Amino acid sequence: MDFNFTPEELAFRDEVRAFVDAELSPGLRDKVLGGKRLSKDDFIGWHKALYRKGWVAPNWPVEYGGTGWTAVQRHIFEEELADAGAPATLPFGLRMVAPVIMAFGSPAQKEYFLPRILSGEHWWCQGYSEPGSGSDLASLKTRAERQGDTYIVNGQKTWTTLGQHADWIFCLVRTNPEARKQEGISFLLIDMKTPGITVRPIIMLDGEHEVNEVWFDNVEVPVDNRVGEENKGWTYAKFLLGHERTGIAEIGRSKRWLKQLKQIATQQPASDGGKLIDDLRFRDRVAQVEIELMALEVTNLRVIAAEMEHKAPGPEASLLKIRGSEIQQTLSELMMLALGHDALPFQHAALDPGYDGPLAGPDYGPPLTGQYFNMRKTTIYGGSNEIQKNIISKMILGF
Amino acid sequence: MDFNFTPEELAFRDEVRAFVDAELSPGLRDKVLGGKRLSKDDFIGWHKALYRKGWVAPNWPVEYGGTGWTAVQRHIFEEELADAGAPATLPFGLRMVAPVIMAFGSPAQKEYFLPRILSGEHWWCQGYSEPGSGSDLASLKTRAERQGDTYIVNGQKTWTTLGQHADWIFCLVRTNPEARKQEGISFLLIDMKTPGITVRPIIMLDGEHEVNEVWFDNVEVPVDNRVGEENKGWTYAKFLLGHERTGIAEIGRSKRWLKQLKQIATQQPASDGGKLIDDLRFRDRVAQVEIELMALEVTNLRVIAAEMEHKAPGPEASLLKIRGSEIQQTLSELMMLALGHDALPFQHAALDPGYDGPLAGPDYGPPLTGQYFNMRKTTIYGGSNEIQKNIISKMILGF
Amino acid sequence: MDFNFTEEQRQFRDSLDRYLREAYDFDTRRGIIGSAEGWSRAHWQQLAELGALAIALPEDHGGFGGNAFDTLLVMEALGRAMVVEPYIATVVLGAGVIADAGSDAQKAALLPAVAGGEQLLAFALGEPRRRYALTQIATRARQDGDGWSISGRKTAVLHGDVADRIIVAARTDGEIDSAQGISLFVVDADASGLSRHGYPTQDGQRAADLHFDKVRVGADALIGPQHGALPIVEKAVDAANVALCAEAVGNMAALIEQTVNYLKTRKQFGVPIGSFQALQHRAVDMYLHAEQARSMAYLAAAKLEAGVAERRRAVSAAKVLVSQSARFVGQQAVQLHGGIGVTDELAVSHYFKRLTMITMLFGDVDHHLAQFGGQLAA
Amino acid sequence: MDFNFTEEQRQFRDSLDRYLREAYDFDTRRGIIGSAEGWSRAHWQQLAELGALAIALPEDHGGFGGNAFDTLLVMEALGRAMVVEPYIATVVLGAGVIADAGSDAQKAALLPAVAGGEQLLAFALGEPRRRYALTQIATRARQDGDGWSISGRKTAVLHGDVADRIIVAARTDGEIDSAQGISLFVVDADASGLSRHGYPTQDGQRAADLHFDKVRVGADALIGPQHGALPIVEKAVDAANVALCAEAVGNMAALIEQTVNYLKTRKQFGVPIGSFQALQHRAVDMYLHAEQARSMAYLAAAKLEAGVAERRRAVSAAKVLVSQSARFVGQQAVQLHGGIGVTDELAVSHYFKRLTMITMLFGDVDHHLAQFGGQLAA
Repeated sequence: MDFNFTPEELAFRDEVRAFVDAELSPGLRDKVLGGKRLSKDDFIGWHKALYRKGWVAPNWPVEYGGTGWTAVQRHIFEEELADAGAPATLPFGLRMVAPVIMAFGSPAQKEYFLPRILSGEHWWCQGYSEPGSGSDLASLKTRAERQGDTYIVNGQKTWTTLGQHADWIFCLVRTNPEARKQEGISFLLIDMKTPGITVRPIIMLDGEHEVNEVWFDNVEVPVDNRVGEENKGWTYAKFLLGHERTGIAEIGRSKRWLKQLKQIATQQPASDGGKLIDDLRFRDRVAQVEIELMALEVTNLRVIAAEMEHKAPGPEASLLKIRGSEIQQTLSELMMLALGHDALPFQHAALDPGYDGPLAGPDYGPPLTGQYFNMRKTTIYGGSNEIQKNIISKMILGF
Repeated sequence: MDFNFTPEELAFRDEVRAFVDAELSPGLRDKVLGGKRLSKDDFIGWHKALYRKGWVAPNWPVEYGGTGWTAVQRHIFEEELADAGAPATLPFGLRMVAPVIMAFGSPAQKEYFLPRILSGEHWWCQGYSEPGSGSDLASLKTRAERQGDTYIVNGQKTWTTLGQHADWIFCLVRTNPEARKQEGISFLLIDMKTPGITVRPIIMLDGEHEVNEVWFDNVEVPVDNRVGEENKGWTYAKFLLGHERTGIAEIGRSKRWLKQLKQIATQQPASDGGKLIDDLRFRDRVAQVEIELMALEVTNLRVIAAEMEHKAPGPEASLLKIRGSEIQQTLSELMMLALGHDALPFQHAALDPGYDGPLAGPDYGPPLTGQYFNMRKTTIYGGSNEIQKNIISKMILGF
Repeated sequence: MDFNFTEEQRQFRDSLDRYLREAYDFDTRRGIIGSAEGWSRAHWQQLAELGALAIALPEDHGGFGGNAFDTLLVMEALGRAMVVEPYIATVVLGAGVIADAGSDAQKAALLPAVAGGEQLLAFALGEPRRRYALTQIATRARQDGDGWSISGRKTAVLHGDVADRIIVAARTDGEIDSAQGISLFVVDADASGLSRHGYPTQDGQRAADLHFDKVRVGADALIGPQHGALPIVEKAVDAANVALCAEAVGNMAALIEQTVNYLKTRKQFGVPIGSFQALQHRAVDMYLHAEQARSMAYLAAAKLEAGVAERRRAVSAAKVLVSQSARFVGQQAVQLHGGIGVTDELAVSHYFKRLTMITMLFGDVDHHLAQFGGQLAA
Repeated sequence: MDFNFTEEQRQFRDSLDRYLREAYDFDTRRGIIGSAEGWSRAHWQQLAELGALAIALPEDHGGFGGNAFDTLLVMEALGRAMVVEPYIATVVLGAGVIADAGSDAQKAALLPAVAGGEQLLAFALGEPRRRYALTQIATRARQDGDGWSISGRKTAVLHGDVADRIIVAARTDGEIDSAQGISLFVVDADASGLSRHGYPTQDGQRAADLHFDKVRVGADALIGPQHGALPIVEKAVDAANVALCAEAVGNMAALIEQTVNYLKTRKQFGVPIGSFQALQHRAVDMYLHAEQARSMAYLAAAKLEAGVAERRRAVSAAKVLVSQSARFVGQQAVQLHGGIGVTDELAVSHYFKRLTMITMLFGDVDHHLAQFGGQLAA
């Protein structure tokens, strides 16, 4: 046990900091730190900067373009980037479909898709959930009927994050409606430009367009775009879900938010006219969430260390998901509470970069209430916290 | 809606206060307020004082010796007695077996038992739970085999509160082992002096002897001591359980404890050398539980008012049980926390009235930690809070 | 003591509920929120005709002379339907202040017009860079001839952009934070020097930032005693908090009903998700919170006409408990709805947002816990 | 960074666990608690032979020179078995203070004897009518010839009745609450003028109230600098809190294991009660708490040799979170056991009581939250 960085780890941290200083533009940094809307170009620009440095896929094996870092290096990297205000890379290509293609894809799929995921040429989105299948993912209804070398896909996916920008979607589809629900599913890679695909926005409770419905109306997909075997897609789906939870603790961002919360509480007034951070009740709330975050950070490192030994993500990831999401929610709630009556105005336009119209309340105020509302999703998506508890109950406690 | 007492209600309160002033001895009062052990005579003495006044059975119909009070009068009565430090009357005779005898007993049973319950001549205890049947009461195994005019009872009951003092026990016994589990149960009244009955103490986590195991070894019970029909006991048991929850919110005692908590926090030091009650964190904890208790008191009155309209205790009693028990636990926890390191000593002997040996910490200290430990039972007994939530889920929310 | 509503009160509540159920459904509300004005004069007029605006106003001035429980019943009904019209701003705060402290002339001029739905009022209290203390008033009113000149900024004034008249708390004496020196004035919304920046609020209502730049009012604009308005402000804010508590009780009742229905109909793994015990118990916890909140709303309403200390104590206690309940019920309703709960499409997220804002208006949990704790009776 | 224990550490832990599992089961412990002494010299000697007493003491004085993680492993094992012997009093506090600040002569006299199990120490800090602040010391040590005369009262001194020597914090200067003027002395337990009132504690251990009535000690009894012992006291209490955290982690691990087993075997309504989702999720919440607590115990151990501010911050953070976890896990373990959980018969109530006392020793949640919050880094 040693909680101190080695000299090599400190040197690596300096290298990461130097990279971020050089490559992260102040404009983009301020957007992220200020809670403004990010454009497609913002995400892609930063992805390409990481790609040029060879750092865009720390989770990949070196032979495909990964970094070969230790768990501690990955921790340092994620923390530094989050702290500096770098946008997160999107998981759909790098951390969801890519591991599936590496493990189960054909040589042609690997050769075609992996470099394009790495370079950022392809923007991926996820076609898992359907309106009728939330936690019960395997009950999905989207059908793919085989006609020669082609699947004809019909159905609807939902909660497709940033699907409005996507070039490709990976989909779970039902190829055998007769079989038990887990046994008739296949895993398809679908070009979003294929005729018959319609993307419709879902407006979230904060008024933002972040997720979509994706409709498939007789969409033709080459059989070559199926990953692995027909009707074995559920195996690949579970493999993917195991990988999806890596990093889901969102510790880097939470640490940045904690810092931001303290800054806000230092600027906001208390009822007695002093600083809010000096109000004992508010200070205690901040202290409590800071302590929980300290614990989660160590837990995360412990889990990663254990995974390095056992070589596979285990059910402990559910612990990280549960506590990580709760901490994000608490931090966003405290930032909102710090605003007092300034939390009330709904200033949608003020989230656009470059907005210079009238503002109610402080300049850091506009995103905060919506952010609290938005963060309610974190205990729902990626397997709701109730589902995560079922997993722990079964896999760790043995019920 | 009117939250103020009427002049008549105020006059009644004065009458109750005058009665308590006259009848509750300072010695007994100090025992109750000081958390000392109460003897059998303490309970009986107070029971008889209430009996002489005609106030011992507010829940009984007037024809059997009840008071005929309104719900508000009962509320005033309970609150005044608790506040003054009167011991609670025991529920086993007055509020458990008596309503069953009134509703389902034979004329002879009514004539014999009810006056003796009222006068305090008979001390009753409860033979419901068994080691294998906690929440699943109907799975009980104690057998009663009929031989002519006699049942031969064999088996074991447990959690028999104050059974060490009891003259009579009411028991659920299995008279038909072949039937579905709810359908082979009968309700017997058993004289504790009958040969074959053994009472063994169970020591609780606070070191106190409060509950017992009661063993039946070929105990002969006259068939005349069966209440109602053979094998219909489950009906009477459920009737009893509905009545048992009346008053289970324990608001009177909680209000007295809140007062005591404030007194303790005024006497105990804070870390800065001031008074603990002026420590904002502790003060907030006290404030929070006071607010919850205020709400529960109104909820209790609302439920009673609704019951007066519908004439039967409803599933809302489960609400009172859940919140009432949680508040008792919180209050006992805060009293312990107030002690700081003085909570540590285990001073068993100091709970005896008249103890004048050495004392570690303040004189109000010795009962408090054990009281916190003991109060853990309140979310378990009388149908655990989980069972109460099942009841609300089914009966109120309709799941 | 009596814990039942009168027959008249029940009938009044039922008629209000019936109207809102039929005429103010979720889609209607969505249309109102999306309109340029952000509120509906037609529905406001309907509420006037139902007597909802007049119910608790004095009989001498067009009201029905009801009490705090009548207001509570209205607010609970408005909460069930998530009505966005300016009831608290106009009736509870605006008319409440006038009824409490206004001159006969002010009452005559304003109360019947409020009762009839013709006048909208707003109460301008909070200021930029201030939190919840009612004494943190920097806006100044200086004597100017036989009238007053008011200068300062007010923020998050509920329905401040749609009101016809603004009641403004300004300092005629003393420094910020002083309990003395606060006075109230009624100002025409179109007064010269008064500019308003209106905006939608997070919960689909309207508010405004107001800038008073030497706004001139006559001597008759003063409400209540010069320098001595703090008790009036306190009482008005207490009444607003009781109204918010009652509204939250209505919000929660509707939200729990919708959530329980959802749990019973939404199927996963071949069964309704309401068959999962962990979710059932969560729903039970929501119910427990809501019942305790209802009790506190009643208690606070009962104490609204009690002595100041008793009133403030009960109101702060209610606001603490109702806010905690609102937070739990709102968050869990969203959670139990899953993905659909975080979209704009269903009512659930709208209830959640309104409940959230209720917990932050006129003092949050910490503020009221401090206020209550400061009066911890031994 | 490295988040694994060494192979030696794992072996040491395993041997300790094995010994306790075989020789220190619940009935054995019950017998020890019920004995007149309230602790077992035989088991203490066994712990010495296993190296558990020496593990973290300096190599120059009979120790193995281990670090805070070695102490943590011992405490976790002692926690699993609910060992009542005076490890914290003697090894962590007593020997810890001597190793940290004692003279060479003091170290030579005491540390090998502690390591060998021959000497029991106690640390007399808390006083009547005081709470958790370490500066609230009224006990006085007055210069008396070339030695000292100590007078005052100490309360809830862990194992103060069985210790051979007492390390006492006394004031050589300044007023109560002053950070300056505190000094430490080592006093023979049978010194003239020292009277001890020993008693069992709520968690089955022992403690004592001590009365120092002009207790005379020599100049060589002073530990560390005259007047300047507060930093030594702080460090000792921090070490004790880390040890308590580690013990609680052991308590919780055993308690969760026993609770989960109970849920799997106890049947009601024809099925194991562990098949009810609400109870499963409660058990999961216990697990989540325990894992977070384990992380904080590790973090605090890692920071025990860091700079003062960093150390105190980490220790207070750990004590807050571990105490909150201990409270939840302890309460829920009792609850999930139902009636049998509130009896003296099963280990569950004993774990619960120990966990409860751990949350109150050397600062409760509020105390440490205040201490942590006072150092909230921006």
